[in-house]
Amino acid sequence: MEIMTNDNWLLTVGTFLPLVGVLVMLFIPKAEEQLLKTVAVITAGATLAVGILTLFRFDYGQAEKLQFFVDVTWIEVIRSNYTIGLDGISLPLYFLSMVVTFLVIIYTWDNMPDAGNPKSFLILMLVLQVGMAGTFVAQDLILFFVFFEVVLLPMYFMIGVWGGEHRQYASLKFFLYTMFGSAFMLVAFLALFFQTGAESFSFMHLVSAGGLISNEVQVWIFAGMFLGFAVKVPMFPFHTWLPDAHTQAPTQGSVILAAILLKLGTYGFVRIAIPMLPEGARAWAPVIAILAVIGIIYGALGCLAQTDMKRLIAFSSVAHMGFVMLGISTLTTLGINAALFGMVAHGLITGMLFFVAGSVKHRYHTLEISRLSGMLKQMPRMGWILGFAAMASLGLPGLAGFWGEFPAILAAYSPGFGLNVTLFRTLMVIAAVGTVLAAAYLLWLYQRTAFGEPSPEFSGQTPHPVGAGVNADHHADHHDEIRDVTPIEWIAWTPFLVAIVVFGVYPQLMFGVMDPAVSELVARLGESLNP
Amino acid sequence: MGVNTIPSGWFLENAWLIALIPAIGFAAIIAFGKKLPMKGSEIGLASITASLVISVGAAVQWIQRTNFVDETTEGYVEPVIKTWTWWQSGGVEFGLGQHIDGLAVLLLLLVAFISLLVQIFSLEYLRGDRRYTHFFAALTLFSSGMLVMVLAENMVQIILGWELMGLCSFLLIGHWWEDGANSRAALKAFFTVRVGDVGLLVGTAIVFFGAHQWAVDNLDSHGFSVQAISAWALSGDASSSALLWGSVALFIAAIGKSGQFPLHTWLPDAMAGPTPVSSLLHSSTMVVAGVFLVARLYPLFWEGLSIGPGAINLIAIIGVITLIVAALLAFVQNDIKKVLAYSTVSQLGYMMLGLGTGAWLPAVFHIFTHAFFKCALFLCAGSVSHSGSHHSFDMKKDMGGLARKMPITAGTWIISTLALAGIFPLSGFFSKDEIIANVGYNGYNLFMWLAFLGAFMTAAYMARATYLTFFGTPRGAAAGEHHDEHHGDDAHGDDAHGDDAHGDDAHADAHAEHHGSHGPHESGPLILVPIVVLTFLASIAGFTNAVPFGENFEILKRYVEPRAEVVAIEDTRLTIAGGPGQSVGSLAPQAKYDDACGFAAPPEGTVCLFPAVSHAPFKWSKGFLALGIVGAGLVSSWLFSVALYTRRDRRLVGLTERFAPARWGYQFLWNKYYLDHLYEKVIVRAVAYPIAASAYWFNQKVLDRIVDTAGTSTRQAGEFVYRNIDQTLVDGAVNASGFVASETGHALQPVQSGKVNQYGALLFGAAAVAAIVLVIINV
Amino acid sequence: MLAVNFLILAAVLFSIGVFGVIARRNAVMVLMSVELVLNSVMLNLVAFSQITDSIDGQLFALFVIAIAAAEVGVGLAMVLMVYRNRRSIALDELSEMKG
Amino acid sequence: MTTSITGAMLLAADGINIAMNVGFGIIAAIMVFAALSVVTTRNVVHGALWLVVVLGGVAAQYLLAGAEFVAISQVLVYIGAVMVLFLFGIMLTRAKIGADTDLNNSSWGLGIPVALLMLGVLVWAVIDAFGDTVITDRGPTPTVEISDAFLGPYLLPFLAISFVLLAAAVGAIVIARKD
Repeated sequence: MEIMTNDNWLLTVGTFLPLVGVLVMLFIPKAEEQLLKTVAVITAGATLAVGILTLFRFDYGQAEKLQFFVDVTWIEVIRSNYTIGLDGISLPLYFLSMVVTFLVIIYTWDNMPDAGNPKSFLILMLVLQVGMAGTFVAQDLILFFVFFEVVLLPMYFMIGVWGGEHRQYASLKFFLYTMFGSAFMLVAFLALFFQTGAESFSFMHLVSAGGLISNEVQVWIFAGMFLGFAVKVPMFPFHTWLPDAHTQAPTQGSVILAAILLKLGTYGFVRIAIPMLPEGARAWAPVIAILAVIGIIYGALGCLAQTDMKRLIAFSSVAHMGFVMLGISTLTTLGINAALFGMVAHGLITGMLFFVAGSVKHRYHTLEISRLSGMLKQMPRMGWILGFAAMASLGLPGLAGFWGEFPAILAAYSPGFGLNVTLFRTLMVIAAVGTVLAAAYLLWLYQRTAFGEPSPEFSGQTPHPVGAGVNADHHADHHDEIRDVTPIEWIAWTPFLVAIVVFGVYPQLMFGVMDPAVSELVARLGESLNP
Repeated sequence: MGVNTIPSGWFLENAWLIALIPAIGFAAIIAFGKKLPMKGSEIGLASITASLVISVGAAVQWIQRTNFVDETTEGYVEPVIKTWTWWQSGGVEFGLGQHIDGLAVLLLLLVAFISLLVQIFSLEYLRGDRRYTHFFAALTLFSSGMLVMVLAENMVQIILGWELMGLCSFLLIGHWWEDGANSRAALKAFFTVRVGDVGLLVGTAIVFFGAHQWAVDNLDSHGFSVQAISAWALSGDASSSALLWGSVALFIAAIGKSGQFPLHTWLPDAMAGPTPVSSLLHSSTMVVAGVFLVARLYPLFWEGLSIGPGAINLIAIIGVITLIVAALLAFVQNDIKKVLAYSTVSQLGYMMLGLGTGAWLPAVFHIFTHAFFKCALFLCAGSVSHSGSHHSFDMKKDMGGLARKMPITAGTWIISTLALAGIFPLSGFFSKDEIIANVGYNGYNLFMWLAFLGAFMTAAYMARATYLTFFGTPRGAAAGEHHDEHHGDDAHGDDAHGDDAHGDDAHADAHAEHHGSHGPHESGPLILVPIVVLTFLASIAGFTNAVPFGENFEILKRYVEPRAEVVAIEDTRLTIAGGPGQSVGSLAPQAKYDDACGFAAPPEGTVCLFPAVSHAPFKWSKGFLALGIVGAGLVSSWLFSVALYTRRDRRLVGLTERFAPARWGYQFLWNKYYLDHLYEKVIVRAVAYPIAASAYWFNQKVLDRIVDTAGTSTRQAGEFVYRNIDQTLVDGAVNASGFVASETGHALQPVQSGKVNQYGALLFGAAAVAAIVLVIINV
Repeated sequence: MLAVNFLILAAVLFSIGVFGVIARRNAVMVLMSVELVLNSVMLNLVAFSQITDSIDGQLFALFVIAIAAAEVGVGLAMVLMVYRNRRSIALDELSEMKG
Repeated sequence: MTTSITGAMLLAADGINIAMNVGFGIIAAIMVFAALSVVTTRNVVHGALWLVVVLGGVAAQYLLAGAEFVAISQVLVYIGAVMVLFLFGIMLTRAKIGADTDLNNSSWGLGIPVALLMLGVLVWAVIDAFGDTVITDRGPTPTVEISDAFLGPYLLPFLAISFVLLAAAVGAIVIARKD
């Protein structure tokens, strides 16, 4: 794939800028909370600014090429370079990570988790941002792996320190699961490296050389990568860490987890596993598809069984990522495009849902669905936002969610490269049924929480006029008065809401960027699969 | 002969505005509706009015266009198709556009017009409601959705409008969500329709991949385009399985949306919404979306389900079942809106039956006429509950004798009822009779007789409802007495939301000063005007396609029904993927050709876009037969109602006061009393109670139960899976394998035991496994 | 003599050490098991230095010995401190301190 | 003992040496038994003593492999220093001198499969790689070479190690200090 090296400082700066903020914050005493928050916000804002500049400098005419390309020798001895670049596939996710981090940090301004200590919390979040952005720009396996793991640790601490009452268990589960996956992934990477003649770890080399490996070896290596990425996605049998992690994580953690971290896995499939191991991909595609569809139905069933709002949303992630994986497994441009779109859409929508869940928890000190009701009456705006997000999440045309689901279902009707058509068509129908279940659990949730009269437990407090931020951590006076959406929350949420509508109404915005890159990817697949 | 020589005109070219304007209006209402003097309703009215104006213009220009074609060549009138590339992915184009032909024009006109009237009606009906603005926003968005679907040039657009309507119906049915029953009804409606939508998604996929390649090769079009799909279906080289499954899947969607058996149970519950909603969504527009889908893609269904003469097919069967079942149900309702709801379902059954038996035009015609009188009937019901029965819809408890109190409402109601029953010369007569006639003419004799039976029942239950509401002696609120226990009475039909369910609701105050203490009275002009207008149209609309009066009156046949012509594919093709708003001229009308369409594949280089459907000639004999049956239904039911309901009163008052003075008539009256016996005990007990009641029982206990149990059992399944498999098996496996201390431990001690050691275990285990993998790869 | 003898012996020792690390509860015992593992590694190193006629293996073995000494020193010191703080060196009770 | 074994080696300078194999076998058996006891004994002190046996065996094997210097340092460092440290640790942590019931943690069973898995992989790999390699023993390695190597090419690592040791010593003191 050709490369363009115009203003290639952008990516490095955009990726590592948060570290500057971290450095500054290290020298600020814990007590200076406002100052710390300010620095964090400024850092994230600056990073976002660089990201926006990247958006402008990106040449959409040739989105299939790697742009802002940098290639510097890094670890000579293992032939790993510092290779970074951006193309139509990674641009949306790269930018999304910056936006989400920025908004989450803003949200933290007056929704600090109860464990306190904003200093380390914000520092961790900035480090997390470095890891996420790095993963999306890395064009070298070792570099990718490093960033991939860098993401792991801050999230572990975020859950383990600022999480709910079962945080120990959840964080450890999250950590071990991902480590388990990473081990296999690393082995697979090394195997790939040696099988391609141990020349280079750079994606471009591996993409061109990987196809030449004999089939069964490809299948094995792909199996390793599959484990690594599938845990991260997460796909059906490997998903059990997700509900716990999401439920226990602080709101900020859940949002980032849903919006970006889950995408690392799917991105890995699209960027690494499939293009580098075409035969392996073809061999594994049916398995992925079946697991994906199981995930769709299974996640939906899980949702229906939930009594806890946050846990329900977490399970819905399993279902939605199932659609993404289904799209990927078709190995068609249509499907992979849908998957990429679905990633971003799911990031926005589910992130939004987690925000709402967090704020609800903050006000009611509970997420038991049975105890919540009449939200529309007590906090009309919050209720409408929840409804909006729910509608988007169940795939209403005109909102972002639909364009991830419908094309994926469509693509499953005719998968590429001689995959078993009957199987995929059956799966398509099941997946379509999944959309109904999605409607069921989301609307049911909405009907139970938002409609009806406020439960006597919480009524008696009338919705407070918007304003006066809710300040964190006082469990002491349970049931402080129920406020509607606060200004800070508006600031943090509006971009999400706007984006959901904009991408829903004019999906071309994103498809236009992805399509060339994905077409190129699939074309290369075609060359090596049916020459 | 070229495409561009056909006159098109501004309105036809820009018909897409019809759908766009209300959408913008919706946004505007949401944005700053609350601040406006009329709480945003004016925006809704304005936008809908604009749409109506454009629709009228489009209709006029379409007529000109057709006339022009008829003068020059008795040929195919090309629809005005435009398309914008919305987005593209992997070579697949998702477009937005317009596909304006007679059908589209007719429904655009209909929808815009009825929406306008309903909004006017709502101005008064919902005055002071706490979510007045939201209501109008949703109403406007709904109209937009329906119009989008009617305009739709491709399947994706149809899905878009389809789902928008679903959303709005959810919002509108659940408008008074403080009452749990309403929100449940909203949920049920959305969910049931959504079940059908699976068919829509799957069917779209099937048809797309079936038609895409063909469309690209032959038409430079794509597999979503309605036109391309029609041409492909009739081209003869479409795979029969794709046709079959595609049409079946899409028809499932239609079943869900149009409340066909067995998915019709949501429709009556949907009456929980405010009456304007019922009249707009659940009588005249949204529920016909399914019928419209079938009509729009008629070639697909024609080929896929082989709707030939005499061929029994899915659509016809479903239609006729719906027709009978729903009509039976309507007998046992006490809630006036539910009577109308079931009647709607039954009429939709008529339409489906027509489509299923090749009677395309009569079915569309019935959509047209039915919209008027059914909308009028619903608005009448609304007017009654608004100012007559104090927000109750219970005919037995709170109505009766209202004819004197509300003459206009009663008059319009009766006219509309006659129209629905199909009395000459009101609109219902023509449309329903044409359906029945064509069903017979196309060889479906059994279905024809069932349809006659349906007509009989329609007349009967409407007569009963009329009597209960407007005649007899006033009861309950109709008699002016205030009672509030009617909240509990009827879970669904009861939208007595405002008066004391929520004391804080402004609606209550509005009505308190409105007609707080004094009894029933006639409604205000804002309510009456729409009703009167609709009733007037309901009585004359029939002449738009009055077959009995010959060619000149068959306006719809000439302007709405697509010509079953073989059309040449022009050599100089314009690509469909062209710039914004480029009109697609890939098809050229040509001189008259033999009507083989739908029966034989068109010759090379040409396509068919509509099957040659036959039209039954009108026979007065059949007409009178129909009239007789309807009349019989009306009269018998009327007499029965009088006997039944007044007899009860007589029991209260006692016999002698009324009959003692007239001794010589005693015997006669006595006989009449026998007649009562006869009617009540024999006819009705036989017909109404066992049969209809059992049907209703079936409906409530079986179908409804199935829907509910489906929901609950999924939930239980979910719980089961969650508890046993997710938490125990998968999770348990993980825990047991020592990655995490087993969560279901005994005490804290063993649970937390020795994490360090287990890190060790993990480390070495993973290392060993990794080594194995590496070794295996390298071997 | 056959090189495999050494290597297999080393493997056995290693596995036993692994088992000890996983199974033992007492911190000191775990340290001992670690020593087993280290020794097996050193055995391997020496064996390899014999197989490939070079002394590098032995040198590394010596390095490992040094490291092992350091490790034991620090490790036991930590164990001591832990014991001082909480009268016990049972690892599972240790693991509750995190969080 | 050293001398006798070296003598045996001198006798048979070529090929496989019976005596060596026998000696190896015996020592190996003892070592394995001792190692097993280390990880299974119920008594911490006994465990330490069994460990001494294992370390000694290792040293002996070094001699068989002709690495005398390593063997000696093994004896000095391990048996001399490390074991003493261990015993101190045991005493200072007041471990029961007698039998102790719960030296194993609750999930010790997990260790067996893992260990066996390890063993399998290693043995298989080793046999696969060096199935038939024969060590032609060329007598004891002269200590000169080692010293040269240490002060020559391996000087830097050597210094580094020394610093590590120093740091470790200091660190140990800092950690273990009271107050």
